[in-house]
Amino acid sequence: MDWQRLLVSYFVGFVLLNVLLGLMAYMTWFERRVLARMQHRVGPNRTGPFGLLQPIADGIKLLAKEDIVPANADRLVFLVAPLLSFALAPLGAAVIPFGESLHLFGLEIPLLVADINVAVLYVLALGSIGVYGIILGGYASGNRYSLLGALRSTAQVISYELVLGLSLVGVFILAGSFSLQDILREQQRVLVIGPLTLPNWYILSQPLAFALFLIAAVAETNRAPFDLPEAETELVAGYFTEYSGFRFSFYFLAEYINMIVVSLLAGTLFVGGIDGPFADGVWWLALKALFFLFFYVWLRATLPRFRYDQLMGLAWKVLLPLALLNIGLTGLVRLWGIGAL
Amino acid sequence: MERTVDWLVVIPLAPLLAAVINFLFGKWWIRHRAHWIAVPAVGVSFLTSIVAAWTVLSRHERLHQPLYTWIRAGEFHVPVELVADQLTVVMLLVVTGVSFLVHVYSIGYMHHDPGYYRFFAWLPLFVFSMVMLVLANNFLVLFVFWEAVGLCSYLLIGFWFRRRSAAEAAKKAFVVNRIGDFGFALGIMLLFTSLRTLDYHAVFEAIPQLSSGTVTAIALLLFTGAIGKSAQLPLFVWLPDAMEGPTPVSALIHAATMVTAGIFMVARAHPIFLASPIALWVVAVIGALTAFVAATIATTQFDIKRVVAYSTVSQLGYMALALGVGAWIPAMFHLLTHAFFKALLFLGSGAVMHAMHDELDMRRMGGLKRWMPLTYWTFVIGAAANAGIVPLAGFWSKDEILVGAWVGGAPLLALVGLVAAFFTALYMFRAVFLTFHGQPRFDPHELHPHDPPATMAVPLVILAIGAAVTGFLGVPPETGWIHHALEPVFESATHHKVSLSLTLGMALASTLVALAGLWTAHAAYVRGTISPAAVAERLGPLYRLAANGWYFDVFYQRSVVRPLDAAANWLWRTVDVGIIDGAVNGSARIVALTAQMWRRLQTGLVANYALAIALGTVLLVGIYLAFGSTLFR
Amino acid sequence: MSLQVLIFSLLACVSILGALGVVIARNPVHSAIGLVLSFLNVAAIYLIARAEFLAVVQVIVYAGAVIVLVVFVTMLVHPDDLPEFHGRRPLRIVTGLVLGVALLLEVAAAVLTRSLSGAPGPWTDEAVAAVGGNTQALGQTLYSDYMLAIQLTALLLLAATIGAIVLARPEAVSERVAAARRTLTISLAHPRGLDQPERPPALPRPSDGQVKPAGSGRPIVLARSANEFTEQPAWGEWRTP
Amino acid sequence: MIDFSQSTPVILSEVRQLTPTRRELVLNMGPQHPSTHGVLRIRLTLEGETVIACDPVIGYLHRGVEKLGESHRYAQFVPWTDRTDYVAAPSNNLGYVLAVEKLCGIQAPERAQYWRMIMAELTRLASHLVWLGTHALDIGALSVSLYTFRDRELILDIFEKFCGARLTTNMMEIGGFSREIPPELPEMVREFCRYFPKAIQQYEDLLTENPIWLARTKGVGIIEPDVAINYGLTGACLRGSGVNYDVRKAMPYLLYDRVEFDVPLGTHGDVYDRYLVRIEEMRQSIRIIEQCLEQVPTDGPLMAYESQYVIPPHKNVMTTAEDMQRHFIWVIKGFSPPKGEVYHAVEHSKGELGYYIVSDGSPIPYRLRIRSPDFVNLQSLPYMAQGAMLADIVALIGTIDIVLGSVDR
Amino acid sequence: MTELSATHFLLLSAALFIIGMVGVLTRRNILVIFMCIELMLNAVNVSLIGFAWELHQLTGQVFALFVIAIAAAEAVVGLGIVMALTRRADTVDIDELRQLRE
Repeated sequence: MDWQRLLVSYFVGFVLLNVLLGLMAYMTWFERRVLARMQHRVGPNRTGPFGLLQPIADGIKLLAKEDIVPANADRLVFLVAPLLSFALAPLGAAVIPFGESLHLFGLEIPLLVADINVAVLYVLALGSIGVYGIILGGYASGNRYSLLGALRSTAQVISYELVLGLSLVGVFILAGSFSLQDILREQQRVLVIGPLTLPNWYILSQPLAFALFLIAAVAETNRAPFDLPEAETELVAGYFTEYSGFRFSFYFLAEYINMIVVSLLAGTLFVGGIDGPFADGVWWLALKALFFLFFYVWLRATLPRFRYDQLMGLAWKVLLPLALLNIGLTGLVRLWGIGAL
Repeated sequence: MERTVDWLVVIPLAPLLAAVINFLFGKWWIRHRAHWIAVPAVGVSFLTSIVAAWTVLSRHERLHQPLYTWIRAGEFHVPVELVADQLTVVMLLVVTGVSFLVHVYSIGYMHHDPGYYRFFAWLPLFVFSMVMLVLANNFLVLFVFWEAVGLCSYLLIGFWFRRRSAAEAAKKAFVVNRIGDFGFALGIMLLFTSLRTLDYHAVFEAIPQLSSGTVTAIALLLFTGAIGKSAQLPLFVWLPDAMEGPTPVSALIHAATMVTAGIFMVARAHPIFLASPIALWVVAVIGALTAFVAATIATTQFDIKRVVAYSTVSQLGYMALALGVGAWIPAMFHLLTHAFFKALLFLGSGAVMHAMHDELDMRRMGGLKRWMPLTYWTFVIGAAANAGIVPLAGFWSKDEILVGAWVGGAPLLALVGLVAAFFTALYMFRAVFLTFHGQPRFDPHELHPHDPPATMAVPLVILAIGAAVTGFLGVPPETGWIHHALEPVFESATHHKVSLSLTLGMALASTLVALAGLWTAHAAYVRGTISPAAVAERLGPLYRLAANGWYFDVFYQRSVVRPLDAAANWLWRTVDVGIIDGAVNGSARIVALTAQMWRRLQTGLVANYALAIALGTVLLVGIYLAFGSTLFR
Repeated sequence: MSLQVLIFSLLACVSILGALGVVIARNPVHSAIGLVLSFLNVAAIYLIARAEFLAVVQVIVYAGAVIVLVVFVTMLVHPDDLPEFHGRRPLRIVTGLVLGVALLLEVAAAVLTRSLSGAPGPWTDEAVAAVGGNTQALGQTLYSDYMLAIQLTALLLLAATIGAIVLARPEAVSERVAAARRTLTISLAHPRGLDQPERPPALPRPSDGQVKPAGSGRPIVLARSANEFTEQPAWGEWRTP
Repeated sequence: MIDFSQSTPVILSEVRQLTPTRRELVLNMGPQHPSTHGVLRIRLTLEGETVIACDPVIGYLHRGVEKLGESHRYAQFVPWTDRTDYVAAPSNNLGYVLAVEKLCGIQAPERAQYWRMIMAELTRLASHLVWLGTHALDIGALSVSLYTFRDRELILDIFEKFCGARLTTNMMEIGGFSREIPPELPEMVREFCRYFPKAIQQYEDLLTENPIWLARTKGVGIIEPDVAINYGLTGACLRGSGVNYDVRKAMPYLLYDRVEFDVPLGTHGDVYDRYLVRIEEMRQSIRIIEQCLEQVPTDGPLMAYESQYVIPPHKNVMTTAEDMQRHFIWVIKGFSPPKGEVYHAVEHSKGELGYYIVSDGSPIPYRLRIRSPDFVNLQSLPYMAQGAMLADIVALIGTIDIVLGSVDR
Repeated sequence: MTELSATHFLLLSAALFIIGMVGVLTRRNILVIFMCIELMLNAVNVSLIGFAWELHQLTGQVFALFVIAIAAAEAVVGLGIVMALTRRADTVDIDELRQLRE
């Protein structure tokens, strides 16, 4: 029997992957359009209605571009590094529950690739492995400046990964488990305080954790105010300068997939994922994820970039202490039985 | 009978305090005002001695004051007690009296000396030690202060320690004294081993129990201490060199007090000596010989202080002679009188030296009578007293000794004494004529000799009076004041009946001898009828013998000092360096060699150490598997 | 050969290959990649042994942090000549290998002939599932029997971080910058504050009319004519940084 | 020491081998770097993140403008002036023209002077807008540049309406304006003056209170007033450090003494202060333009035709022989101003732009020197860069607001 | 060899440990030695997990957790030392770092 279950989960995984890739492509389009609107301009509208075919056009362009491998580069590592970060990005979505299990032609298909009991830790682990994509990419391209760029961005990712992990501990304490399924079930319980009946979303009981998670997530994916490495205007070279053509796009696409996965995760962890006022369903999750994605773009349009030392200072001197404080508080709250929250 | 008092301690305590204060606070605060502390202290001590003397002599009782128990080991008990009987009191008077005068004299004499405070620290310390020696009631305490006195003499002789000769002289004095003390210590130890106690009274009562051999040994050993301390024949070499110290020191220590300690010790321990006639005989002979030898040397000396020093040795010889022949009281009487005129002679020569800007050689003096009348007259009185001219103190005491010798069974020694007396008169008046009479053999314009100031002159006068008067203490020779005073101490001694004719005869003989000495001196040095040089020429070897101090110094140098030196050198070079150092360095070198070998193993490469660890683990696991586990069994 | 053993031996072979890669690779970065590969497979093996928490922790801590640090240091220490020579120590290599093989044989022998000596513990699969999974079970045991050990490890980690910071701290850059400030650069203009007169004395507050609060507490002074603020610039002590 | 190993021999600060283990990282920023406002190349010596030495390398855009000035007739040089600082062309023209008029002793008619003032202030706005846009873009705020360039278009339309060209205006002529002012121009400018304060408020809302913007600009690149004076800085860089020197106030030219405006001064001399000063300058320029519009006589001569150095009026050239002959000589040989030398400074948007002309009586100037404010302000970059972070360099380049055309000339 | 038992884990652990040891003994680059040490520590973890698996006890896993924590601390300090060392001696070769010998 487990063969069959294995096959089903494999199938669901395959579907999820494709959906993700599609979403990723249209995420680029979404960002450019929204950004343009914010900057008083129109954005891509030539390729197909409202520029919808733009991502495909970009894809083809990148494919056509010549893929140069610098002379003194470490060939093998140079080729593998972008693949590594591109491959790891979508894996995070495997643990996100997209809804109750479907009953299609006699098979019970759980809309969840794998419900492992250490789900969120698994996502964190992927995040920490993802760092190799950056550091090996920087090292392999041979020139010293991209190496230093790689070191700087790895340092940034590692510090914010720490903040990300610690900010989620608050949620784990309340939910009592790492598995997203349990966390979701916890959030679906209705919370009654006096006259108000509020959904037991963790954004309400863990506002600080939510804020920390969001900031850390933005920093982790090298977006908006934290996109120092990509700041081509400043540094002579980020870690991906020597990359060109489709290999170059792996890094960018990986970034977008990461953004989607993180938004989904934020949706599930803090705002009750598929749980919505009327009928629970994946569309609620999609809506929330969309809001987070919009938030990403919104940040990119307005905020100037952090300087490197301010960026690191923020992580270690501000966010980390706050995360620890949050853990302490939630622990105390949980300990003294106001578990009703 | 005995009376316990509590004020007796003042006598030693006052000078001790003075010494301590001057020593501790002298350098920075007291400095040139040291005498304001020392002189009154010795004064107090002198007055207390007078009181003590008065109580002892008038009530014929022994004063006794226990201080504290020094050693209590099993039945061996050494209490520190002060005991004053007639003998002690006489000594106290002499010591404190002369000390007081010398202190006053020193104020003037040591006036510009940078070590002024130090001088007035050591001098009271000496007085304290001497007084304690005299008041001691136990041989051990006696020995301790015997050493203390030796120390003080060393410090005072070497007062100007920066001068090499003074330092050498101090060292010589101390070493020679130590040789004497060595015998003395053996004597006390023998005494202790045989009698188990060192208390005077107990010892004197227990003497008859001892065998005569032991007693003689003890007596002789004790006497060696006296020889060392009182500069008797073999060990007198240090006294002439002790002149390097300041003159008041010589006056006090090397004339009146310390050198007499030996004589006092023998007198105090007379029951021991009485118990061994041999010892007495030895004492007498040595005393006579010393007197004769010292007298002859004195006549050949040109340094005024050395002349007086040898005269002291000679007079001490007389005292020893007296003790030897059993004339205990005359010996003490001579000690008393000698203290006065010898101190006077020393202080006089000090005054002369002061005036002549430290010039001591009599050949460069002469005719000082004109400039220094007071010094001259006092010096003459001293010289006359020493020579034994009739009315003065010297005649009475020396005469009694000669009578005692004659009667005591040693007529030969008496004759030797007479000959020595002739020489004494000769060198005394030679000194007088050379320094004070004749033409000045120096440039009067350059040097302006003058009488010393009051602080130095007054003591001279007092001592002069003393030298003149003290004789009459024992005037009716056998029955004088001194004899009655000291009678109770020596009542155990046998008394020889002395016929009047013997006394008169001896008196006449000694006077004649003294006048002969005077006349020859006058002939040689004033009238010039006898030329000393010619006499020296004719006597030749004899003269040179006397001039070189009977070659004792040379003998000691060659027989004792040089061999010791050589032995020390040999020991140092071969034994210490060769054997001991050799062993130590040798072992170090061996260790270095082996270390060099092991060092090569320590390559410093971390990897090698890792390999070693790995090898270790492999072996351990192998051994465990082979033996520990069930694998192969 | 049950499925588990098959997967286990597959993963084991890959991790051993990874480990060999670490030793053999000429370039330390390649050996780091080998090490990551080996650790990931070991993590997978932990999953087989149903120690999920350990597996994830292994990935996060070991693969994700420690080796990243090692690669970090390799880059910082010697970015230029990374490929490393294999050393001229044949003797050392031979002895190393010999000792290795010897120890391997000994241990293998011991392992193969071992006899079980421990008493089976309480945490069977059902018990673990009942509690809610490996993490929950581990949590319970950790915070009951091993409470002291946890606190000690916490202390140790704290000490380690402080130690590392102190050790790796480069020389204070500030002095170096101050020193550099004193050196002359291309700009032939001001010799970098060498003979710069110290700041002029404080300026009396200009009349409020002229001060216009511009941004975030920072005022702008509006000079009406050319002869205002001539001796003293508008650089007053009352300025707030 | 000169480092010949580089392709172009560059005078270097001595590159030091710090310690055997730590070699300094030398970074080449530019010349084609996106944020260096043209072709400035900076050789940065880095110690980790901190800048140890910063050596700007210029000359990539050097066209020898001054040399050209010495081989062109006076009137022919005007088009060159607006190619030096191509972002604020009219001000350049104005500077040159005023210098020549001063040399020749001509005085443009009042109406022309007013219009010159309006055009100068409009160029100041245009230049500041370019500055704000690129400055914000460098520090990361993408949207601000879009807004600033949108508003700059309005000014360029005015220029186009006035002289036909948007960027290289070449509008000023010696003696005034030869062409008539288009009638709808004043209304366009007035309409712009009504709209622009709202736009400035938009920029302020985006940046002034933005915490990240404050973090990136406050306390960065501080120049003390005496250092600024010693470096010879002018314009917003100088006023940012609180030194009150504005050519329009100090040596009023044209009719600036008739208009009422303030000179903003900074109090801390850092990037943020210069930003505030320039924003305030924009507001003051609007005030000036509005006053000029009120005071400008609606009709009156635009050109000082009476002077013999000025080109004769177009309509007379065809009709009167004398004018036609003078026009012919003026065009072919050019007018020859009196012998002597002159220096005239203008408050350009970047600082004090000065023209120094030496004439030997011939129609071609003997020597023409342009004192360009950018070149001088650039010298302060190494001073500010000391100890700054790498990311700050970009902010520093933005704050001194240089255009390589006028730096290299 | 059919059922998965602790022996498999122990064999794997031994293999990894030996490879690590050989690496430490033969390699000359400090960082590679460092990685080999991490490898050895990991091998120990594998054996711990093996026993935890076989004896159905969690103590093995708990110890493995502590080993990981301590290995992390050790790595941090070790790398700190390597950084400080190479800053002074400018070499990564273990054989050249022999100052302690003198």
